[in-house]
Amino acid sequence: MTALQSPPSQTSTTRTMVAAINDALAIALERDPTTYLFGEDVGVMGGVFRASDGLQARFGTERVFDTPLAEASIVGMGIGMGLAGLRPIAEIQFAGFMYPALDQILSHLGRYRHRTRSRYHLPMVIRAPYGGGVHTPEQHADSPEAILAHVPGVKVVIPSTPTDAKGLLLAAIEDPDPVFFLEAIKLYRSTKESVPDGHYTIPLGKARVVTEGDDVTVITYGGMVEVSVKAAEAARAHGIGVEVIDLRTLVPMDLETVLHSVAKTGRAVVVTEAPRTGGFHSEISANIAEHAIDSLRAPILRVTGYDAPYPPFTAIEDVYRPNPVRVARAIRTVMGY
Amino acid sequence: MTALQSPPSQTSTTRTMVAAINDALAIALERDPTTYLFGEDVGVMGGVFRASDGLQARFGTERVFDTPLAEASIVGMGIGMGLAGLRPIAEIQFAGFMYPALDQILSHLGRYRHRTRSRYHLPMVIRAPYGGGVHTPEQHADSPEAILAHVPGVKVVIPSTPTDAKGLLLAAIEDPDPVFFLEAIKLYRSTKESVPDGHYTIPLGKARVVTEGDDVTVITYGGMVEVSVKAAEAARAHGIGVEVIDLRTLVPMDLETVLHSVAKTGRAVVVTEAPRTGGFHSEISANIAEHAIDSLRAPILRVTGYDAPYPPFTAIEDVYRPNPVRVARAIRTVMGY
Amino acid sequence: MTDLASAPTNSAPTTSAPQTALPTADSSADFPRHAPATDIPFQLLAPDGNAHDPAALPDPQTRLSLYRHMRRIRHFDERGWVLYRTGRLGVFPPFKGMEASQVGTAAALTSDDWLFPTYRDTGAALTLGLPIARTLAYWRTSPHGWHMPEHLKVLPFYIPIATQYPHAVGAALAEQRKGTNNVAMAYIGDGGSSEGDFHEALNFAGALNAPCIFILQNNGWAISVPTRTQTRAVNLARRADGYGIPGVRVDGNDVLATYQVTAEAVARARAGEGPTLIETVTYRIAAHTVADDPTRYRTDADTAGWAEKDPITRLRLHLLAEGILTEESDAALLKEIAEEFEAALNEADTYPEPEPAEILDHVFAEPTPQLVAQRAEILREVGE
Amino acid sequence: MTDLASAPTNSAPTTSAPQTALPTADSSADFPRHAPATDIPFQLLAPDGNAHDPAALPDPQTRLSLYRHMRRIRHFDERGWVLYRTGRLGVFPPFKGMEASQVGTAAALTSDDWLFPTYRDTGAALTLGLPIARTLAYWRTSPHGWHMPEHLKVLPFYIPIATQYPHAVGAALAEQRKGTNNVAMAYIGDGGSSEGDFHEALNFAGALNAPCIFILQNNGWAISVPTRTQTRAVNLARRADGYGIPGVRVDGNDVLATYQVTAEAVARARAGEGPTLIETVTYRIAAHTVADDPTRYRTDADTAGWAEKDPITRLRLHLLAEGILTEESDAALLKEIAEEFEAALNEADTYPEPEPAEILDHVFAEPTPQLVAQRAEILREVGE
Ligand SMILES: Cc1ncc(C[n+]2csc(CCOP(=O)(O)OP(=O)(O)O)c2C)c(N)n1
Ligand SMILES: Cc1ncc(C[n+]2csc(CCOP(=O)(O)OP(=O)(O)O)c2C)c(N)n1
Ligand SMILES: [Mg+2]
Ligand SMILES: [Mg+2]
Repeated sequence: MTALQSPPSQTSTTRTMVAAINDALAIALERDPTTYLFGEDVGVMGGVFRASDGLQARFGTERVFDTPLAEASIVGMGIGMGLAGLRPIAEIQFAGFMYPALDQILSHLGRYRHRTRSRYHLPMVIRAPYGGGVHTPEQHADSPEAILAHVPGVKVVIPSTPTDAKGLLLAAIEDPDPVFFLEAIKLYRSTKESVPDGHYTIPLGKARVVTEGDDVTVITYGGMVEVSVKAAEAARAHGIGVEVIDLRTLVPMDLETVLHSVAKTGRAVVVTEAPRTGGFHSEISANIAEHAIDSLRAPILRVTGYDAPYPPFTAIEDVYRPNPVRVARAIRTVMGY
Repeated sequence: MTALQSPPSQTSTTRTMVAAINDALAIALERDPTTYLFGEDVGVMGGVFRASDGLQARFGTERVFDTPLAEASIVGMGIGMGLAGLRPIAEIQFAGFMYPALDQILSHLGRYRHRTRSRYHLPMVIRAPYGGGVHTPEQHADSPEAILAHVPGVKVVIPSTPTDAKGLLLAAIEDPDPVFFLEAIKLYRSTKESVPDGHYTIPLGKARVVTEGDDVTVITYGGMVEVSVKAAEAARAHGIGVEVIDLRTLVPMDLETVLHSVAKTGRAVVVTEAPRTGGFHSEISANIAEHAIDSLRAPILRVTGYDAPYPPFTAIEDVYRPNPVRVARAIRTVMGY
Repeated sequence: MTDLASAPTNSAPTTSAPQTALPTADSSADFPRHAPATDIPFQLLAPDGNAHDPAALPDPQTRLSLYRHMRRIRHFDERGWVLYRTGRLGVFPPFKGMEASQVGTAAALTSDDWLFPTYRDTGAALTLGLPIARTLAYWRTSPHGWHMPEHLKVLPFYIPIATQYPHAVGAALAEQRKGTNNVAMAYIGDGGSSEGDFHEALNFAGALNAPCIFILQNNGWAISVPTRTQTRAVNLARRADGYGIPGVRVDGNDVLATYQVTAEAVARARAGEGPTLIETVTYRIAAHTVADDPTRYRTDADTAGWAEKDPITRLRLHLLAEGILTEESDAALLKEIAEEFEAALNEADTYPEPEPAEILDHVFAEPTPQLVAQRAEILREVGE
Repeated sequence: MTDLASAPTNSAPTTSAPQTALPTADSSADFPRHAPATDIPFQLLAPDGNAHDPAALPDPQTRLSLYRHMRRIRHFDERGWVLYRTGRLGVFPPFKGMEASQVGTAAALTSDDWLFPTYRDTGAALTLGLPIARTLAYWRTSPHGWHMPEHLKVLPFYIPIATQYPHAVGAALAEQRKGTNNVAMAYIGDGGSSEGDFHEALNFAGALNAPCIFILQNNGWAISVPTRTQTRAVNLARRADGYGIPGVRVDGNDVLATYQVTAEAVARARAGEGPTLIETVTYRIAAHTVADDPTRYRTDADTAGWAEKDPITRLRLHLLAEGILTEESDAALLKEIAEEFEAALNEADTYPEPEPAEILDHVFAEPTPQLVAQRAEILREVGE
């Protein structure tokens, strides 16, 4: 596990992921007066998931504010604030509602440093809850990270634990370039852990080895980490050693850690909940196929959502989202190859 | 090469790709009165590339019309027309200006059949010029096909010859589901060939083997086909047999043809002009790594654009876009592996 | 709703009779100009049930029918809460207090017209004839709720805000090009009207003269965000003026008023005169959805005034005073409505649960090889 | 342009003095209401150079300065064509006939203000002080043209239409939150005003009271599409009314008028009164870009009337009549402008060609491992 970057304070507090995110936002707003937080319902109400609970009361309506309902302009306005030297943190209420902002993202967010030859740069963070597993309405469970990762000039971070969420979010906010920060809705309150108090960062671009093992490497991130770890535990019961790698950062990707593990295990399974065709799992897979072909003793399997919209039908949505059984089967398949 | 689907008329005419597209549009408008063509500058002016030249004069301002300047609504209005039983063909002036429409594309275009359980379906085609190589201004040379291919429920077609362009476009227009039809700007007028007159279709989902060879498979599409063929010719001069596969259709992908070739050659190189991270090349590569690992004798190499915006700097843009030399080097690398 | 669609409409003074052409630098304008919407919403009935001009009201049968619809959807709304609390509904966005806004507008359509409702507009869809059982199925997140009946052109409630606005323009344009006189109606909220799609759709509809009616239900809130934070404008109907189309501001708690201005707009659209924007000024008395806690962002004082403006009470007082309704006939109506609902609920309970592989149904007309393989994966998994 | 920014401004009768509050159902409005823009564009000078009210004009020095700017950018425009034809410019969108629209608006800013120009607005950027050499470099597609000088807040010309509108709101809001009184100005065309971003930005600016000036240059065409196909509205400044902000329609060929209404809008913004939309009614006399052939979509008759309204001729007649300019001083001015341009062209010619690996520069502050590897690929390739 990567060391935390500033020495965390001696104390720590048990926190859910959403509480850890709230803490990170408060620390950022406290430390840097150029930090601004905005989006739909983030102010008075503190966000639909309460990620910004209490922050408007604490930092005032100038620093933490509600915007009109228009995602393109939430991102676009943030870009303008970033140009003018502020550090905007925008919330998009659900990742599936980032689509109206994709024009701003593709046309501008990643291009400003390039098109102004570094005269301007955008120290902006865009947070959004993503992913399924909690019976949300239509389009509230989308996982569009592959699209964002294909945009040159932006970073993409997806944490899987409260401690990581806090440290990575602070690192994202302090990064000089635009960062997407996707938060698995399923993880917001499902687990708690002891999270260091005060300021610390976890560097972007460094993966985390969650479980060690010699037989199979499972590469994943966000909401699929706990699913993969459960599958790894099940495999261990059958004597299979699974190394689960939590990428944490999709862009830049920590290919070194991935290749190091695959060199050891010779088998790779990639797990995401996005639709199969064109998902980020394919990018991981393609990198392994390009850089580690000699180590491979089995096909690189992908355990993913399917090539259909995430189903708005509660009774069957769990069929769509990868679960430990599916991951375990893939692990068995590559072992038996 | 896949057989054409309706027996082409005996006659044929030498056509550029843009002329072949114009011919396909005219045939579709002629054959099916529910077909409508619209977009920015497609009517009076006949399109900035003249793809719809003469069509408004021939079919009238009701069937072929100019819209206000707003891509989201060009697609969104087309969706509504499709719901109501028409066959809309929308032009987006450049693929880089499809971004404002991505919300309509991701939120709706591919979901209507699914969310209405086939009560409605969308027989819609969205055409757009894409790709670089002709010194266009900022954002006029983008290749966003990976994003479109990641949208469940839509097909993605990219032709590489005038004959294919015509037959695939007619197939796309007659398809009951939404199809993106991306046209490499570089190819619009660069080559001519004898194109059958009258109506014919080329089925979606079938790749074309452009050159046969036993040593290396190069998988590509659109504007990169001619680049890859040039590299294949150079390789042949050195005694290397290169099988160039033109995918033609990204979704659905003709994996069978790809795997068949890789089973023979044991070496694969994928070529696209989109940015590296998350490009559709990675999807091709991941499929090979999943389904043909045992055949592989070398890494799967990707020859692509870079992880930066397509440069608006004419003097150096050719560095960005893959050329025969780069593809040939990749071919040599996998041969020498 | 054919009974209502043909009801006579009186000209509402606030709306959009073309003015004498305004002086303009651009004499190429092909369309008549309209006066901008007034700030005071058009009203036929005062909150106490008194008509400003009795002669201007629709016939008694129409008034009673509108009342019946409001009662019927209010009942759905009330039962919705209960069903949610007892786990028999997945989620539900209530529309209490907005019945006049939804009934008066939807009632001006026929089943040949298109309806593009948001999640808030269960009442509008019911008014146009969406069967209650299927509507319940939708809010139970059953696939049965997404397949709309063939005899209607009602689309499943839209969740991504404002996105269906351009679709309505396209459907309306298609009707125009096909030579029918059907129209399309699309709903949106005060919040939704901040999205770019709203603007683009109104402009497209104006430019293309599409027979489209845009209903902007200004209910004061977008989840926790009040309209005054949403926009500096106090009159959202004025936006129509920026597209050269008529805009009307109407009392959204007066069903006779909403019905009349909508019927006029529909008549104009059918006559080839193009689109209209109607702002219904109303209020979201209840929570955003059954899962929302409005005390986090507003106080009772915010809602207080609006309870008195209840649209059902208003029309009820009027109908009783006019003798169109009696306490007895009202009670009978409520009983009938409740019975209809329970029968529909029973029907909805009989809908079978979906099969796992249904998540891959209806992606393409012909499943791709990829989908065929993925279906096999699913069947293998659920077989385990 | 500090000389002009402090020039006295006379109140333009057509604009936006708050009316007596209109009657409104929503008494919560915090901001004053404004009268909608009139259809007749505000004008100070008639096309023959005569002032409607001589007392309302800015001082002679300001008038002369505006004339000088128009002359200077016209020279750039004319040289642009020649340079393109001789292969010394990559592409160039001419703005002939629109000089009053660009100069009068940009001249109301100082170098502390933000400018977000479209590809059409070379003239506006030059007016605010963008060096000619760098501007030429931009249109030569040299990276030197994209790095804007540190003493200005002018952004590189935007190609994707309307997308920079929300950025201007953000920059303006940042200035407000930082407590400066700097403003942001963003340009757009009649075509661009159909995009959703236009609507969203105006609404955000109104709601957040951002000091932002939106210049909508209605030049009659969006490539081949005339404004009457673009929208049914004949008065685009009216759109402001839908956001509760002032909208002004001004004669875009009268530089004294564009300057005055813009200076007023800037003054309001600096005073904390928020945004303004200004529609400059003008015409694109030339082709869409140097590569466009307008005969494919319009006839000479379309353009004929506008040649007579040339903004430079109009002010020139006025200045000559007033004795502020003489034929001699005009000739001297032209000579000076031409010399300045040729010197700048020589400077631009000295800019070195970019290195191949520059395509990967400036993606992130620190190149990622992927970019480091890709740079090595490029260097290997060009080394071959
Ligand atoms: C594009 C998009 N952004 C955000 C949301 C989340 N969301 C759901 S309802 C809502 C508020 C909508 O307010 P309004 O348009 O006034 O409609 P109302 O709920 O009042 O009927 C928001 C922000 C969404 N569904 N779609
Ligand atoms: C988002 C987007 N869509 C399309 C284009 C292609 N395009 C370039 S200029 C233009 C017309 C713009 O017209 P208008 O806004 O009136 O500006 P003008 O050229 O008249 O200054 C179009 C369609 C673009 N650059 N960006
Ligand atoms: Mg609302
Ligand atoms: Mg224009």
